Amino acid sequence: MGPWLKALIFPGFLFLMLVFLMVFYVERKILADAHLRTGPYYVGRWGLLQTLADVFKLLQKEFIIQRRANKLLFSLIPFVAFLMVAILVAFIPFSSSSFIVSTSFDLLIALAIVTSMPPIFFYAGWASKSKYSFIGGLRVVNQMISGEIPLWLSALAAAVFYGTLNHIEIVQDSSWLSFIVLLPAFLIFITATLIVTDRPPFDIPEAEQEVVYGFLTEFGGFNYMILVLSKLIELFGLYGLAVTLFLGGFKGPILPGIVWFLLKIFALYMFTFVVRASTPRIRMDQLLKFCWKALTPLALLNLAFIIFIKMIFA
Amino acid sequence: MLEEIKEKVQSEFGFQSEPYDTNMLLIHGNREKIKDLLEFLKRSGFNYPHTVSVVDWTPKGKDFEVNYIIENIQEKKFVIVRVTLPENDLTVPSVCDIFPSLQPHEREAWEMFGVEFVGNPRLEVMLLPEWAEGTFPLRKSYDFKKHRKEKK
Amino acid sequence: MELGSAFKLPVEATKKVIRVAKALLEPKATEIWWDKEIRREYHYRGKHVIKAELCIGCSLCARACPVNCIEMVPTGVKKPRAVPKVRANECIFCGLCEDACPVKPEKAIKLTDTYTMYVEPGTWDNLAKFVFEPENLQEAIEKAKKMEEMIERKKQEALKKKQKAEKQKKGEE
Amino acid sequence: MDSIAQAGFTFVLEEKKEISGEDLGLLQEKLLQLNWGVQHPASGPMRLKVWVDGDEVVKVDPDIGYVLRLLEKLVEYRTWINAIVNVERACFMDNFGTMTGYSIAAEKIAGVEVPKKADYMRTILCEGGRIVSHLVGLGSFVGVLGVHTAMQWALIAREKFLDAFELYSGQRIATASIIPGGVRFEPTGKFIEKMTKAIDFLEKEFFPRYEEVFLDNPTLKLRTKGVGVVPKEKAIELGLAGPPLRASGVTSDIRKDYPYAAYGELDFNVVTREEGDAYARYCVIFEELKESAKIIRQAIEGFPEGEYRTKFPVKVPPGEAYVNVEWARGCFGFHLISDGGTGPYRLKMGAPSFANLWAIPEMMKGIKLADVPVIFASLYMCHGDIDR
Repeated sequence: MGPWLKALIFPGFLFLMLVFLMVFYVERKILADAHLRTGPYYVGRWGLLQTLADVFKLLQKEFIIQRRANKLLFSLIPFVAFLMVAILVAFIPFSSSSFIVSTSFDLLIALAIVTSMPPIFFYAGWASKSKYSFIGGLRVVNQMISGEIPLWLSALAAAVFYGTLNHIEIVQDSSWLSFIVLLPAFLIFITATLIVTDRPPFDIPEAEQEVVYGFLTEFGGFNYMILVLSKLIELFGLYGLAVTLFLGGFKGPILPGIVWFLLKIFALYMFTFVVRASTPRIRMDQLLKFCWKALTPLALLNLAFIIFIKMIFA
Repeated sequence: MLEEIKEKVQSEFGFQSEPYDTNMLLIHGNREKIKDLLEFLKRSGFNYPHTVSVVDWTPKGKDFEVNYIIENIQEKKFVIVRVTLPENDLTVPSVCDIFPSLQPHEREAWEMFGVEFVGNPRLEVMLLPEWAEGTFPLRKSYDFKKHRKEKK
Repeated sequence: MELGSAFKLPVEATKKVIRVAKALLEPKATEIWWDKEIRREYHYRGKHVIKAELCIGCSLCARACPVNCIEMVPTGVKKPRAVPKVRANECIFCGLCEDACPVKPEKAIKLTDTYTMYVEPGTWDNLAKFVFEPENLQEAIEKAKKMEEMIERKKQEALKKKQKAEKQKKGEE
Repeated sequence: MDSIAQAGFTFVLEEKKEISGEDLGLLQEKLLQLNWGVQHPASGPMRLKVWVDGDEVVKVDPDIGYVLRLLEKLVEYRTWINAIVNVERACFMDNFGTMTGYSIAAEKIAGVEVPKKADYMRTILCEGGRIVSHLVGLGSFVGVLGVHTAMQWALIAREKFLDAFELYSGQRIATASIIPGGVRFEPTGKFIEKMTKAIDFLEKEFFPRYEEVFLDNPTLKLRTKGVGVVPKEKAIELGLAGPPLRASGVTSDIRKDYPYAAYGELDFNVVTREEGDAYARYCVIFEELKESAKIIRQAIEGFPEGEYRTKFPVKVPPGEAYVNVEWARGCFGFHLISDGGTGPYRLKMGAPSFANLWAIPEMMKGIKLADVPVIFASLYMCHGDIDR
């Protein structure tokens, strides 16, 4: 397949759509299991088409822009957000051959894109000119910036350990030893991912009970769908990054690489959903303390540890 | 406990009182001394006010009654202080500086019956919609069908 | 947050996460009811059944109704003089009319376990037609009429007999 | 004392500068008024006007009346018996408590003695109602922190009780099953069996599962401990009622203090906590569930034989009564007055949630915005009860 076809079909657009649908479905089903409920049941076999039905419902909805809102930004932001995260996914190797782009600065670019997300979400909140959205936008900046430092530091640990920024090379270099050595970095990375993508228990910007739906409050219909989609794909991309860096990517016996990759991602998702079902949301000041007083020093220590290991073995 | 209160109320304020139920005392007060009486009751341990209950006796040819229901939460005793008000002069001193938590109850009583609690800092509409201010729906004279839409 | 607890907290939280993950394997609480026959319990308060032949027209049910949704419809016969008609869109299915009914042993107005009640199309105008009327009202009225006629006939027969007897008496005298 | 009268309950709205969309950028200079309510995921049918300075709450003012039905007026148009359908609608969560209170008040005026079986039945139903209500309270408390698992688990346990109520009275929520003069239906063996089963489920399945995850939860403790602290004296002064009052260390329980129905013959404890914060209130609700289960078990064991209902006169002699019952949300007072007619002349309902609500402005001063739903949920209020 040529790169264009790839960008459109396999690790590209259509694949992302499918992932989006499946992630929503799986999230609902697993949450329902934790609640001892059934979950989606009627639409399609085992309710598989429920999310598709929801998407079509959202597509039918009216395109509402609030009167006071900044119309250009308001309608542009969702697409910009989606484009950004789609670029993030382009750098992730799903198997030894299925990736869209591969450069020698893969990791750097991916992290740079993640870092540039907060202003976009902030603008989404600011452009809607709603109190709740505005507070949500402020919160999202606050939270993502404090989460990105540990994210960078732990990803940097992996980069230092492997000595390269290319994802394919990183995957090929990985082994059981690298998994064990990078385990603390992995845990920090996952926690930071939850913070950056504001998943529960760190869903402070979207806290329903406080600020309705954060910066998503005023969005509806198609705009809303794209924005939620981009948030989901961001999580997917970051988990892809985690699998690539720490869990050995597409490596695995018997089954093809892509299956191994998706299985690993599924395990991470499982973890996310169960966390969502069991851990209450924490407060903003507590999160900031946690990030700056615990997570960042830990990440720094971990980086020092990795450098130390590297010095011994090199 | 209630006997003591009864005697003291009789000697200090000159108010009649009668046993109301088990653990309960009914004091017939008047509005001039209601504040002193409640202050005295609070000093003697009745510190947990329950509610303000107004009764409209006008169809029976009697006056309005305002009942302050106060509990002694340590000794588990009740006291009901009853003030009778004539219909044309529904004012009573507010006791929300003695029992701050009675403030919303007084507000509700004002809203529903039109009993004016002088000194209550916030006699605004609370439960009713704003257009209904001054209709006093819990009075017996309130016509329920007045606000009903006519059938076509 | 203390610094020590900041490190302890994730560990503690992880324990709870694992405990909730156990719930994934537990049996579901959702019961699949749509292919089962639904059995309502003995006291279930559903649709009214009004038996005109039992009703004595005392209008106690109308008086007991807290929302005044029972109307006594005159029948034109003496017994029952009127039968209840329930406006179902106002009814709150409290069952107090059933309690009030003095007919024994079987009550004339009764709440049954029928719970499917609907009007089509469910417009506001149609809701006014959504009423529970007595079963077999015409039959009951006819029966009552016959009874009345019979009673009347019997009365007249009795009267005639009386008159005859009186005549006989007079004749004897 | 002054501080409450002037700042807690009375707002002089000097800072009524509302922020329009255009000057959102100048947030630092002004207060932002958030409407926490009416159409809001956690508020229910009421509104809290929350003035925030950044993330800090400056002051709060409740705006109520969205579910006003004027029940106190409606009761005056009813007969003694059918007034229960209005009384039970004070709150749909625990309707047995209100019906019991009204019935006891009516019986006191009429001088009717209730058979013992009815008393026991009332006790069972009241405690069932308390369990049903507390389960939702627990669930919604954890729900405002963004976890819906607790609510779902609680609803599963609640369903068993609702089934039992349906079997007894024919309806799940608006049961209308307690009337002046006793209870409406014969308590059958089937009902007792189903109730026992429900309690078995509660004690054997729900409590262990719930306690392990959501009572001893580190994140939950982090969020709720030390939030909305009300000391003992302050709780009495604010007029808190029910679980929030007991969580502040005040031993006040009508069931123990002025026993009604069959509570005088049963053995149970009054649950209190000393801390007075949101977590303590949550714990009190949970512990009370256990006590309620205990009470129902005892009542079922000592269930007497005999009549379940006596005749209640159509016309009640003139008189009045003030009766308190320990409702799920606290002490519910009924000031019932009869003028010798076929229905109540006046009924005043002293609602516990109403008292709790007006403690909010005082409790929510200087907290973070994120704590608003936590304190709100921990006060455990019912909107039907606030507005009546």
